[in-house]
Amino acid sequence: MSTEDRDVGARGRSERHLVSSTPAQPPVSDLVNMYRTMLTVRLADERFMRGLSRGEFPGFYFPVHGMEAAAVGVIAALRPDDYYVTTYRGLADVLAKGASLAAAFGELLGRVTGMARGKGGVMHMADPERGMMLTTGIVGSGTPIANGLGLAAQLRGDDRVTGVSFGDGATSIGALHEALNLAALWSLPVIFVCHNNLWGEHTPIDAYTRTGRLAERATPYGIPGVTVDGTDVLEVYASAARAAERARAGGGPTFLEVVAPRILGHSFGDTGDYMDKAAVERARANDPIPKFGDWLVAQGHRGRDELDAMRAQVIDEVERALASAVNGASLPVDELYTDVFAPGVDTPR
Amino acid sequence: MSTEDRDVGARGRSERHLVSSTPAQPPVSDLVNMYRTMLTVRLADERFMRGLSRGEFPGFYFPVHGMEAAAVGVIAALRPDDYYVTTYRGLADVLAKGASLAAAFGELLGRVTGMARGKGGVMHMADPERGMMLTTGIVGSGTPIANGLGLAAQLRGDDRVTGVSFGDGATSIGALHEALNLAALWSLPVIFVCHNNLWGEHTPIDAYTRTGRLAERATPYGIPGVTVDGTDVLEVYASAARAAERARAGGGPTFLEVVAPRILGHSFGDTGDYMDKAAVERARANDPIPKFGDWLVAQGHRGRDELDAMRAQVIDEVERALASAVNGASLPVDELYTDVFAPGVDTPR
Amino acid sequence: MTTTQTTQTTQTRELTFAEAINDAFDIALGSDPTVLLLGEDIADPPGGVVRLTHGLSTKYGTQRVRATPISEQAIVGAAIGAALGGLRPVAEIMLMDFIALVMDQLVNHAGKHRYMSGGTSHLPLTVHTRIGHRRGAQHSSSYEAWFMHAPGIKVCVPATAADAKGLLLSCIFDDDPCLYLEPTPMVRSRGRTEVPTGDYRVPIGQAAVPRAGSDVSIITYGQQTPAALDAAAMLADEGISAEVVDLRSLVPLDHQTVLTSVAKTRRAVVTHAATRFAGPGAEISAMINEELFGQLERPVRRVASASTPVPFASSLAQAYSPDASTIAESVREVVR
Amino acid sequence: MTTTQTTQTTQTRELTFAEAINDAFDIALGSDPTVLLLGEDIADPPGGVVRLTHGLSTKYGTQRVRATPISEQAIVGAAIGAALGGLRPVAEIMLMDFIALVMDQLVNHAGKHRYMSGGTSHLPLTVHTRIGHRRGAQHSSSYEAWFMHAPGIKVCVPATAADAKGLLLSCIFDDDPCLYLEPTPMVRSRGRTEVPTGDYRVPIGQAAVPRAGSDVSIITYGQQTPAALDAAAMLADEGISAEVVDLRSLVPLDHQTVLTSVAKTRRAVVTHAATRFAGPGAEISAMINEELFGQLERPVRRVASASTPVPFASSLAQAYSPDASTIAESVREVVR
Ligand SMILES: Cc1ncc(C[n+]2csc(CCOP(=O)(O)OP(=O)(O)O)c2C)c(N)n1
Ligand SMILES: Cc1ncc(C[n+]2csc(CCOP(=O)(O)OP(=O)(O)O)c2C)c(N)n1
Ligand SMILES: [Mg+2]
Ligand SMILES: [Mg+2]
Repeated sequence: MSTEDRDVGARGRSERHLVSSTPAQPPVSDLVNMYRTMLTVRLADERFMRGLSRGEFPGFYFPVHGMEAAAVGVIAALRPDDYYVTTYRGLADVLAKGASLAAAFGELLGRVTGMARGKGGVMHMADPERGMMLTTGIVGSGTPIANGLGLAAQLRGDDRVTGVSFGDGATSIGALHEALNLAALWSLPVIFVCHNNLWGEHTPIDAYTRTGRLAERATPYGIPGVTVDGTDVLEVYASAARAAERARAGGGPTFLEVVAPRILGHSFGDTGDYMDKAAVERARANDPIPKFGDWLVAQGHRGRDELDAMRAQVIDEVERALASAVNGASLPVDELYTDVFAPGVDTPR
Repeated sequence: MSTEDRDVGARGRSERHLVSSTPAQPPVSDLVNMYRTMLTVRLADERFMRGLSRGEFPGFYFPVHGMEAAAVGVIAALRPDDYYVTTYRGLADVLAKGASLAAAFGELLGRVTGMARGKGGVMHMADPERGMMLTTGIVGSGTPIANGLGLAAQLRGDDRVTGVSFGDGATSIGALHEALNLAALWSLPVIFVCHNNLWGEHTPIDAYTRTGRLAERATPYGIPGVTVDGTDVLEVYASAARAAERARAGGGPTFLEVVAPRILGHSFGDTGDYMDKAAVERARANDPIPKFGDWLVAQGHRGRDELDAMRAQVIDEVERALASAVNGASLPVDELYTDVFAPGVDTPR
Repeated sequence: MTTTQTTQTTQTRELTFAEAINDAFDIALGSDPTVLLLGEDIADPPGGVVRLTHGLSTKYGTQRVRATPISEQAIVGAAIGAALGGLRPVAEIMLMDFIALVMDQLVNHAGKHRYMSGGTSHLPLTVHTRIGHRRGAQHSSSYEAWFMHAPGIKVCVPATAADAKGLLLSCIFDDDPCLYLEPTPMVRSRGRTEVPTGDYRVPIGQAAVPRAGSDVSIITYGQQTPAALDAAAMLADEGISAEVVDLRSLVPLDHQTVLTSVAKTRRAVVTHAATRFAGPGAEISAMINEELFGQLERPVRRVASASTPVPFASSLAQAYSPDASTIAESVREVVR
Repeated sequence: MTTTQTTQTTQTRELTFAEAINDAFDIALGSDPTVLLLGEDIADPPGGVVRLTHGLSTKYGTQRVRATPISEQAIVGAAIGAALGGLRPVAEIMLMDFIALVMDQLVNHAGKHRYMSGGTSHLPLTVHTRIGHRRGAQHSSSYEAWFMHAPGIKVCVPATAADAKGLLLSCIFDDDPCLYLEPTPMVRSRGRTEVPTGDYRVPIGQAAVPRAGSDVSIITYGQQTPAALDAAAMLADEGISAEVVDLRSLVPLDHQTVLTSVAKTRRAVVTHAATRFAGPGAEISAMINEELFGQLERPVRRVASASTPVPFASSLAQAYSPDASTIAESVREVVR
């Protein structure tokens, strides 16, 4: 986990990140919490897909395997009262923002125990009490909305920051560009977090753009464009902390490209057999979780046995949360017609 | 009309255009034709607005005063069979592309003699026989369409180029960015012509973006972004000729920012009283038409008396074309229901 | 069923339709610091291309009355986010044709958010735009029917200055996304009528009956309301008593007022400036037929704009939309 | 009124709905060099996310079967431009919810262009997309009613494999912009039925009558067609003879077939998977009432999805859309 410049290895081009060599580093307890969150995300992700493959429950799902550091590193650098907007591939963001495993599983399964009581589902996990304000299933559409959250904070004069994550493929969507221009113009406290996993569904990045480094897209708008290794949680944390500091101080938005190559298919059931095997193997070998775990051990922050114990605990938590969701009640049918409008306003029949 | 680098003076920043110093220069007869077209545009624009103010006819209109060189310089560098897509502020483009004055006035007035038989009107002048394929009234929406024309030519294997003009304000629209990325990816033979008049309706450019030079927006997509002085028709011509050559040779798109400060209001009836008076006066003093006329005389290409005679001729042409439009018939009312679908397909009643 | 309904005051002053809208914005901005206006060219000058927000950025500052780039998606997205962040944003989109650019933000995001969040969050935002301009195919359209078929969005279309104010204030202070549509002929009209002063609200979802009658019900809204009233006046001279129902809101739709009127008159003509095919009139006609089957003397008639793009040529533009005499002619056929 | 109509051939082979679509693309690409396919992930692999274009980029090359960036506006814009440039492009938008992103290109540009150009140019393009997925509020919607109210665009929704092929080929070779909608349950279905080989066309604007009956007409299209047929079969056991009209096209709408059927049965139930309020059924119901007033035994009923966002929870998703028994129940009420 050095913090010098390095080749992030994406797309075989030499893309060097722009992070300075003086990162913020959180206290040890926070580091351990970050590790624990990454582990929780990983185990929840794996367990949910295992349930799907075994037929424990029906459903669909967008894996976050491999992007644990990318998601957790950013959100760990934010405050609990900061706002966040994410996508269908949002489990890591949602858990990092503090949502409970049970509420997340509940929503994935469409149960009353879900954070949206099962009405939103896989692509719409939101937990406004924890600042997880909105999850969109439409590629790129969260970015203009993040600006509005940033604007609300700016007008109120509080120093809340808004983060919004989106995939690399979302950089081809017009709404993002409108959002970047507006965020720059109004110096909004927004961090545009591009989770670059080098794929948009079945299409590799080189097949959909000639842009070398996606963060370059931000520059002409007057927004700093930073690219970091998304498998290195400390590097991600450091760059997000700088972006947040800048935003809080009124310095405006940052575009943070977090490169973490995709390891699995686009969604559960997609084997990813069209992906280059060697590249996938390289990404797998560069797993952010053991990398961070080894570092914690090497630094003497935790012992190997402590991490093993933590793993056992998290497995247990995941298991119990999933069980609560599987056994959770379904919404009564008359709720079909509620929540279209405010209570008391009739839904047209 | 030198071709060295110069300060285009836009927005008080030092913006230096990127044109090399070896421009193509057309034969004298073409130069004179360009001058004649610019003059025709100017006189048609003025005459139409005079008709509106005098109450000769009702209507609305978007002046092109001051952008004659910007429009004519680009289109003169294209072939007659090249495609073009323009906007509501399209009279200069449309006439430069070869449409008749009578058909243009006819459309502005909604007469059967109009190029769309009066059904499209001011914002939708199209003359597909002359390659003027589509005019949009929606800011920015022509750019993705231009890509399709470029794609058609590319797939057919002919070497037609497509030009698409849009205002500086259109650079804030998402569709443009989607179009730029796709054009670059597919190396489409498209020239994105940004008519930068420094205003989007009542909003000056500095109030809607922090981008210093709009052509910079193209760079991250892998598209050369060129900025030229839009009051210097030879400079515009030279850069457009290079862009066209590049596109024809399979080199892909160019973003050509043509800076020609707005002199009048946004539309007929807008006095532009909110614009900086000194800036308007500077722009007025830098009128592209006398500038080019003086150059033609200085070079000995035409005498002053010849230009004066041309002016008298053009005034006469404009007058006769406008009269033909004013006296043109209106479409019979049953045409309300035709042209919704192909002939023979009923319009729902 | 009410013609007007006042929450706090009965004092009035004479305002144009546009001034009434401006007054509503002024009152909202003045009374609630969370109200925020954003849109292209809405700050002074010019204070909106048709001056609906004139003077407001000067009075309340350009932080709260914000001119934006030409970025419709960013505008509506910012309004959604601001609503989510606790404000009451009002976004101006210049014309309803440009609403086509924001269908994703409006329909997929604003309209669905309360539902998708299981009621844990909601979006108190207003988008206002203009319909019925006469500027050809891309600047004149009326697509309110799309939003009747896009769950989660309320739709209001005022026809009088008082309703313009009262509905707009209701939209701004409503806790759901509201689409507020201004008919261009009214926005352009110079005539002044009485408008209650202060924080006057017209409840969303309540139709008005600006003219009572017994022979036939003319159901309408927006720019066709005065046309319907003119038609009713013409018909009165012929001894036909027409009741005019001004819906004012399309979502929620005031079924009760419509059905009460038609149950009484047993004849209905629905008229609007939106195109006919699959327009708002289709729902209203279908609903009347469902609820009053067997009680009608004549089929419900729809009198609407041609199901074509808006033509530019004035000869066609005249024929495109129904006027008072077209409405009257349809009424005669129904009453005859 | 025809159940099927063959232009050149009567040979058939058994295909799934998805295979029939793939076959239509294959034939179009093979027979006309101006046909061009573009959309996200449509090239091999995977040949479309639901494999509708599987194998085609391999066979015809990635010049003519082009995968695109995630840029819906650029995709539809490119299709419009390509059509203007003399090609017959077919753009795939993955799901109809994403059509919200291209309303400007589709409605303002594709739909209005022939009219705005005074008939001097036209746009032979097809946009195809999927409706009725079960993936929550932003991935499952059916907005075909918007396009019934957007002049200049034809709308087709096949319900059988043969119609899927025949309508798609008609759309591709039509000279107007066509929106072709694939109901997800059919796309996913593994069952094979007879599909004519070769360049088989089903005329746009002609309904089919897959089941004749005398007591009631069930008017439907798309994924509700098999539900309506199931309902008709159930009702037959109870002695109720239901005729099923599968509209196949919504624009142009085959008024004649609908009216002939309802004039005979004097009772109509309209059912669709789109939401009820201001949905396609509103137009159809209004039209039937206008044309057959006084000839109906009962009011026209609409049986449609709830006017809510599409819920995720399976308990609600079940209740959201009507099935065969819901339809049958409505028919019983109308016949009783
Ligand atoms: C506007 C839009 N177009 C298409 C889709 C279908 N889709 C869902 S995810 C996806 C790929 C997105 O790629 P990327 O942005 O890189 O995010 P990732 O899935 O890799 O995390 C696509 C095309 C969508 N949801 N929204
Ligand atoms: C999408 C869209 N938004 C708003 C408008 C209204 N409008 C018409 S012209 C214009 C200004 C455009 O500025 P610019 O692109 O610089 O072109 P210019 O008018 O200066 O030539 C605006 C906002 C529109 N036509 N389309
Ligand atoms: Mg990706
Ligand atoms: Mg401009």
